Amino acid sequence: MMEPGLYHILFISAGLFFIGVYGFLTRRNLITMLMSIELILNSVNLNFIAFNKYLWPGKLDGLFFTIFIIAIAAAEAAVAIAIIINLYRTHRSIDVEDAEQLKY
Amino acid sequence: MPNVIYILLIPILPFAAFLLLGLFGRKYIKNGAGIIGTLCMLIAAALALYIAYGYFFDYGKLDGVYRKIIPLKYNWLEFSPGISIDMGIVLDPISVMMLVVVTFISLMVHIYSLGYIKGEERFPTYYAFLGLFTFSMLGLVISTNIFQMYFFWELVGVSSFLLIGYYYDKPSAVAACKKAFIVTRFADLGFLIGILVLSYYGGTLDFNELIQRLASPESNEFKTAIASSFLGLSAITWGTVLVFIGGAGKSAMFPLHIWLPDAMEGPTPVSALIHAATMVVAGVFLVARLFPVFAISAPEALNLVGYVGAVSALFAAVIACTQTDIKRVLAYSTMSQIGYMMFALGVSGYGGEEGLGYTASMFHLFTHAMFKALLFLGAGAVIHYVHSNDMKDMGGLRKFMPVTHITFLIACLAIAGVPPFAGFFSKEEILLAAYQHNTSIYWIALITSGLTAFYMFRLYFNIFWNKEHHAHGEHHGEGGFVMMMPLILLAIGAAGAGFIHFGEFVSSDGAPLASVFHLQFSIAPVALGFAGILVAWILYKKQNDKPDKIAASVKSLYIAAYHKFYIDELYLFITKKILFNLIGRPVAWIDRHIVDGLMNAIGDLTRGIAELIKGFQSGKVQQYALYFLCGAVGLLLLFIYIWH
Amino acid sequence: MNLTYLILLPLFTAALVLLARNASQVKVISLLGSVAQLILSVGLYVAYRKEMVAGNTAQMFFEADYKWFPAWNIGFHIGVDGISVAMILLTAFVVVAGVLVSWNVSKMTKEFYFLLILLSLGAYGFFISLDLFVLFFFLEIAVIPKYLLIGVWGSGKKEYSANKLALMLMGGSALVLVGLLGLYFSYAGHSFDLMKLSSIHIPIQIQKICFPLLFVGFGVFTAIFPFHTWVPDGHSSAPTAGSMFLAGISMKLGGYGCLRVATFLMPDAAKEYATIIIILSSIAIIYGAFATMMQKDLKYINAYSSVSHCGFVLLGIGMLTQTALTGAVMQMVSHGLMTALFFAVIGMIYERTHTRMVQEMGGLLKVMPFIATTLFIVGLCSLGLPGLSGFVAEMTIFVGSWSHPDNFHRIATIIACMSIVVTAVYILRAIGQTAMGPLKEEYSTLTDAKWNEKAAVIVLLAGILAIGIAPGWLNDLVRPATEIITQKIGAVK
Amino acid sequence: MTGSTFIFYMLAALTLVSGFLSVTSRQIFRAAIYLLFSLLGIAGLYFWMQYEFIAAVQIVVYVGGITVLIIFSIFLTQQAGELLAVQKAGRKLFAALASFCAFGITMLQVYQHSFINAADNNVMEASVTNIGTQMLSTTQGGYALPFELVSILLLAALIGCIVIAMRLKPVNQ
Amino acid sequence: MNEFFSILKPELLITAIIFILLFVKITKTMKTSALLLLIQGLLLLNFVGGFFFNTEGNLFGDMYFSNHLLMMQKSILNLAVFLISLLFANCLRHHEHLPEYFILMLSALLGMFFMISSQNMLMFYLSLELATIPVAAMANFDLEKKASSEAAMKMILSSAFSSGILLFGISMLYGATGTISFNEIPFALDGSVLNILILVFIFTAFAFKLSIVPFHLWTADVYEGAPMATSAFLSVVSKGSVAFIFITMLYKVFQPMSETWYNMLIILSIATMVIGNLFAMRQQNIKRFLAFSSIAQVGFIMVAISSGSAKGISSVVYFVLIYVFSNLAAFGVASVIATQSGKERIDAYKGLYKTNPFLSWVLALALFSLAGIPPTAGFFGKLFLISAGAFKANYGYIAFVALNMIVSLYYYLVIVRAMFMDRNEQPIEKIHLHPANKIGLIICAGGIVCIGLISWIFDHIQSLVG
Repeated sequence: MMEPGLYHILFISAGLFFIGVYGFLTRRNLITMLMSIELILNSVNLNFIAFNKYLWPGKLDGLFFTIFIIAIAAAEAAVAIAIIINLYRTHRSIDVEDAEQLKY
Repeated sequence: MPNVIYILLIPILPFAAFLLLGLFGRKYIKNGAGIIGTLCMLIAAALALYIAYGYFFDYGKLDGVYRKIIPLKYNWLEFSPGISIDMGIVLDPISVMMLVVVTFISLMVHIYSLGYIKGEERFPTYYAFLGLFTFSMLGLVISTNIFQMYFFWELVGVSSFLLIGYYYDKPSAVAACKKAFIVTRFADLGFLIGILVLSYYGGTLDFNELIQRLASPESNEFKTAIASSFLGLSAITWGTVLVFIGGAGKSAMFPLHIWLPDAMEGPTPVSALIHAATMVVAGVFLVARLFPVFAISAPEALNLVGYVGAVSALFAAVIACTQTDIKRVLAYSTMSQIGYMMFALGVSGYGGEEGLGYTASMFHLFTHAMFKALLFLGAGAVIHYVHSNDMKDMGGLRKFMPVTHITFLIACLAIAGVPPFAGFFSKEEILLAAYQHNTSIYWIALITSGLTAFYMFRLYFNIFWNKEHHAHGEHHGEGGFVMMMPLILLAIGAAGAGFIHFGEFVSSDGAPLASVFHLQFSIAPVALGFAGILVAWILYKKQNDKPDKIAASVKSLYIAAYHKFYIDELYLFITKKILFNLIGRPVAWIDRHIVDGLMNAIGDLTRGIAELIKGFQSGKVQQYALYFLCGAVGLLLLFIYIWH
Repeated sequence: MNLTYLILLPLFTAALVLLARNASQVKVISLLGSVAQLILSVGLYVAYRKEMVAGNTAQMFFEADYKWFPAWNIGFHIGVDGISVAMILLTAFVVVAGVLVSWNVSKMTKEFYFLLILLSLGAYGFFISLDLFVLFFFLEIAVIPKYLLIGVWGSGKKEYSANKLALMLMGGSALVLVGLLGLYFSYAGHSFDLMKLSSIHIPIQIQKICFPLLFVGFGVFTAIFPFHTWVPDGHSSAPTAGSMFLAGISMKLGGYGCLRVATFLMPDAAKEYATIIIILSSIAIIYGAFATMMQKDLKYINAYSSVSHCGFVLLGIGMLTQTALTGAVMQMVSHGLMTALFFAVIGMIYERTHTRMVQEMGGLLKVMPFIATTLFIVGLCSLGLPGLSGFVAEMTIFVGSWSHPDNFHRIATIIACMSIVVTAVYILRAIGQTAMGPLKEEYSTLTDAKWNEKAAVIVLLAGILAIGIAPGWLNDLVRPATEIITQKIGAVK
Repeated sequence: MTGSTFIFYMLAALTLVSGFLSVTSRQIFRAAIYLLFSLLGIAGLYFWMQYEFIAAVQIVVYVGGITVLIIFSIFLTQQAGELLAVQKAGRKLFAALASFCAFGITMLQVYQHSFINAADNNVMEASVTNIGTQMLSTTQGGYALPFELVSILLLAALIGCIVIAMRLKPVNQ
Repeated sequence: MNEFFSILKPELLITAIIFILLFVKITKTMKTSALLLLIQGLLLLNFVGGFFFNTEGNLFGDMYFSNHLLMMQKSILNLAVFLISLLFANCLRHHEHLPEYFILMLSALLGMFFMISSQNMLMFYLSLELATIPVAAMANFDLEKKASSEAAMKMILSSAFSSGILLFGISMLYGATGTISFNEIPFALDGSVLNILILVFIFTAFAFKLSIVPFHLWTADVYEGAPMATSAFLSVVSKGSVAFIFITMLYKVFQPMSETWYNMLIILSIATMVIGNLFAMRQQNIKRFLAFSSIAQVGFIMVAISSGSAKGISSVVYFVLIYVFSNLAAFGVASVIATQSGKERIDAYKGLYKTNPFLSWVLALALFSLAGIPPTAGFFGKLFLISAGAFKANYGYIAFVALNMIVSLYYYLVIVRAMFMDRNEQPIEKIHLHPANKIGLIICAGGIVCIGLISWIFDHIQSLVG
């Protein structure tokens, strides 16, 4: 095992990213899909921090980006959950496959 | 020189009558229509005679040669410098002669029709059409330009169409007029292409220049035209042959003759005017007009003219022997006589004594106009009387229609070539010309001449002798003075026209040609003529069964001839089966199903694909994301590994 | 003479039509407008004539160049030469007749006339524009009125036909568009200006791409084989005036475009592709004629015959000789008048008999002599009878085509000539079955043409006869223009 | 292997494994808890990289905020203890394949790319002071405008949530 | 400070309106119909205000940038929102959450303004989210309707997924270049393969927002389910703004990679046009139909973008302006009809002309404009798009694009045909238009007719592009 560095973290973040993507593509429950989104966003955050730390420590661009992503994620999650709750009211279900009336 | 206005008035007057009667006839001048038309025609005829007199006896000759006078030429449509349609007037022996013939016969028909068509609803229309026809025919004969001739040629065709279809509610008349138009139109295709060929090599459309260039071996145009050959024949030969096809169509030469018998569906005076005396000789006139080119530059074409004429003459004569519809008999006889004129041209040479055939042809044209018009008008009177065209319904009419009988007899004698009637002289000249140049044509002509006498007298006896006529309930006599007068005038013409020394006025090169008359030469044809009359006498003077027996003895020939040698059926086969079924129908089908089908198929295909791929829009948001991802991956693969 | 009046007048008329209160006002306004336009067009001809006599040798007369989208180097550049004047006259005649013929339209009269005027506006604009963008603009303006005219006021499977027409014409104009862009970028400073483009030598590679695009694109409008199938359907479904405009004006837009844009600007490619054009147009001529022979519906007969007749236009253009080009223009004018009249007559007959099937008619000459006589005349014009316009045009094309000394052109000419026989067959068949023959019982009470119909017929007949009897004026009008085109072609080696 | 390395690998394993479990677990509560662990692992990684501030934010916002929100919403919409519905095997396979492919390509490119290392000169301390000053600065490098923007976004999100989630009338479906 | 206000004026105006609305909502002082009038008035003021006291400049370091072209673009978006407030008056009039609805819409608009003015990736991302998240909420405003919540769900999830990928791309970009500033990135791009990966990932986000195939699948579902005004907002304002920033992104930020994105645009624009057209052809729901038609329109926009020239920019801006009028008119008519009769299927439009000639003409004009038929403005718009695309002399491509116009014409004509030609026993009965609707439709129709013919407008845009 070697000394962990940028590439290790990039591996983790990319792994987490695609785990999130996989989850998003396969989970049928809307809330679990939302969780997958969170994973995706977190992996990106990790990327930013890692780049900031290892490559561009002269400015805090990556860090600020992360902070703002976190804020946006919160807002997005809030709206998404509101929508999901409303969907639950209208559909009596939060299974994504139950909401496919609109198609073709 | 006469005032050009006078010459111009000759065609203009009938045209004016046409406009006047055509536009206002139906409503306003219903009763006066005939008078107006006839008056116009009368003036025109008088002017034509005046011009003819002036031309032949006053100013026409220059240094002993009848020259071409062009008093008027108007550039009507210029295609390119040098090639233009000029509307003009040419006065030369044949055009002047034709002016006289056309106006005279037309006048006769106008007068005759006053009685014949009287009381019909479309009386003004009839006169309007007659006016149109006369105008076109006159325009044709005075053409200075080959395209001008084509112009009037077509107009003549259409007025013939209109007149044949005069009884438009009769299906047979409709069929006949269509047939006439289409067959001649088909021939005109040849004429048109011929014009294109000749004009291209001649570099002009003007008759004079065309003849000057293409009929003189020194000119450049001649050399190029002779040098450029197609299928072994020179361009001039092709051009003249094609032009001749046009002429053959109008003149009902074999095998383009099929329209003529059917054209008898028109009113009989119309047949007399158009399908006997004037329009059908347009083909002859056309060949005569271009005669120097034929004779000097395209002897092969001239030969063709000769043979086609000869074959038509004989062919028509044979058929005429078997027909029972009197107008059809006359129609075939017309065809046969025009065959005479045609082969007379075919056996002629250019200039001097060689040009005898040319003179003879024109002479026959002239005399034929007289006696054939007379025959038709006479037949018209007969038909008017018995209300039938079929000779089976006739017989013994000599007592009831004496004037008709006598005039008809004169005409029959004239056509049979009995001296001293007009036909004799012209026919003699033709036979002489044929004898001098082409013996095989001569023999055909001789046989035809015998047959002519036979069938004409078969007709004559069947109408006026044979069985006794059982009078119909109502009798209205022979027709009034207006119908008799033309008969008598024409009979005078038919009897006396032969004594004109035609060669002095009309010859291939304009120089007078002494009339030759060989007594010993005339014996054979006259004898044959009499023989024909005799046979007809024996067979048809009294009602008997000999004709049937003879018919039975040569049954197959008889039946074939009776059915006009099945040429009509052949045409029908070609048009109905081949043109319609093998070309028209498949083309229409292909258009709707393949060409259009292709266009529709593109539409259907698009819709099909649209339906096929609708599954992508499945409504499943995860699937959307999956496609999203795949799209991104696809772009990555494409641009990182393939495109980069 | 200010050419903008030619556009402003229809625009004004259209606006007035929209403001009109009732149907009769609409009709009167349209009629007055179109007659004024006719007078204006004749005035244009006279003015043009005067200039010509005065020795003006400019290629385009009455030129004007207004600013329009200077960012794209587009200008509202207008001007006329003999060809345009001829086409404008044609349009004016057909429009007046179309307005007259539609007098009985009772369904949405205002809209109907509005669209008619709009359609004519497109044609006028097209013929006077010297900027290709403007030309394209007017070309497309005319499509939708056609679509609506057919779809709303048509008969039969009108929706299908309207769709097909709109789509195929737009397809054609899509090709035109690409071709125009090719030309646009081939000019150094990027220009759509026809005169500027004609002054340079467009690179041969560009020509080779753009010429077929433009020719086929415009060709679709003028029924080039095999893109002619909108013609029968479109014409047969359209209302009378629609068919008249469609065949009389709209199809001419294509021919004009082929000549003015494709051939004039790209003579090298025109020579290169002449063989193909000739083959396609020969096919169209003879194929259209044979297809016509089998039709039973009068409108189909005329529609297919239009395919055949428009084939002559393209043939004339493909031959590239001055006489043939002149003939092509004459054929456009002649066919425009003739076919408009033919459709007008068919419309009148249909209005009375409620059928267009020839075998269901018969003897109409008896009850409606005026209409039937017109049918006769127009049929005769169609088959090229001398004294009527068709003869002049066709003969000019034949003579022009024949002046190519090689066998290929000659065979094409002969094939084209052959069609005059086939034309005779189908025209006589149609006339024989409709106007002639025994009169059917049910038609014995029908009436003849009314004043408006008579007026329409007379207007168009006047045009036909004016060309047929004295073609010199048209010839003199068109020849200087075609001469410039031929010179350009001749300069190509 | 130093302690730091060990910790790193532990955190990495925690993050990835619990992340993976959170997207595969069939019990929604467990999934949420796994998510929590994964997020904590990331927070740990931030600590490990000495970005304490951001680690703290991570814990506060994610662990304390979003995860709780999610758990609330689970309560609101789901009978606890019920197993989650399983996606079709085909979709799973295809999704896995596509994700793995994308992952592969990404990693390949990342590893092939030699990132420029500019780490040698002036390191900016990720201290709260620095962050605070920069966040509210309106000059070059200041983040006042994004800050305001986010505030509006949060306001809008708030309003949106209220309208959507707070329904006055009952629905009869 | 004066300059600060005049540079930031558009955003400040919007913010002000947001707060006014918030105030009104909180105090509950107005009835909805009066409120709507107020909103319309404010938006009109806002639109008009966009033409005065404009100053170019940078603010907040390089966070914000504005010039006259951007102000023009913002004015276009302002106009669109104003028109939305007019055209959807009849369905919004009775909406109980009217102020919230407009707050969300204006927040999104604010996001768009910042987005097109943004000078770095962070601002871009934030404003993109600001322009998206409120719209997702707006999609759910038909609270009772299943379709509405489904649409909102699809929208928020898809956009979250898409922004995840975008962020991943941005993070890589940050890693590779060390900067998030638009001005610095082009110089830092090194042409390595990773750059392509970055480009693709960032590109997908635009593709998602612009509904470029195959990232378009959410579009139709969301348009269909969402309230009509939201769909209109999405299809016009949202698309237009993204198209603007897309140009900046490609022309400026990824300028060194122009060849790659040119090819990418060609492939995707073909796919977009084809798929959009094919799907539009078989639609029966008018909203869904308009969704696919807007997808196809984006294909045309991409043609112009691919040119990479100043003409490309000006023709896109011009086209968006025209598109605002055309598409909003279409949505407006559809909304009037849907509100009044509840019918959204194209079948129901049969015989519309008999009963509602005004609506039919407006819709027909709009459709003709969308199809690009003269004399409507759409003709000029589309022609300029294609002409701009032809700058690269890729004639095969241009021909394909031009032929696609025919397919699109086909389906636009389907509706025209239904309205004018098809018979219908029970057409939609006569609809009484709210005056606001009528004014809106007249403005749209006027715009459709005039914008093309008055060449000054294009020249003005062109002069702004420089």
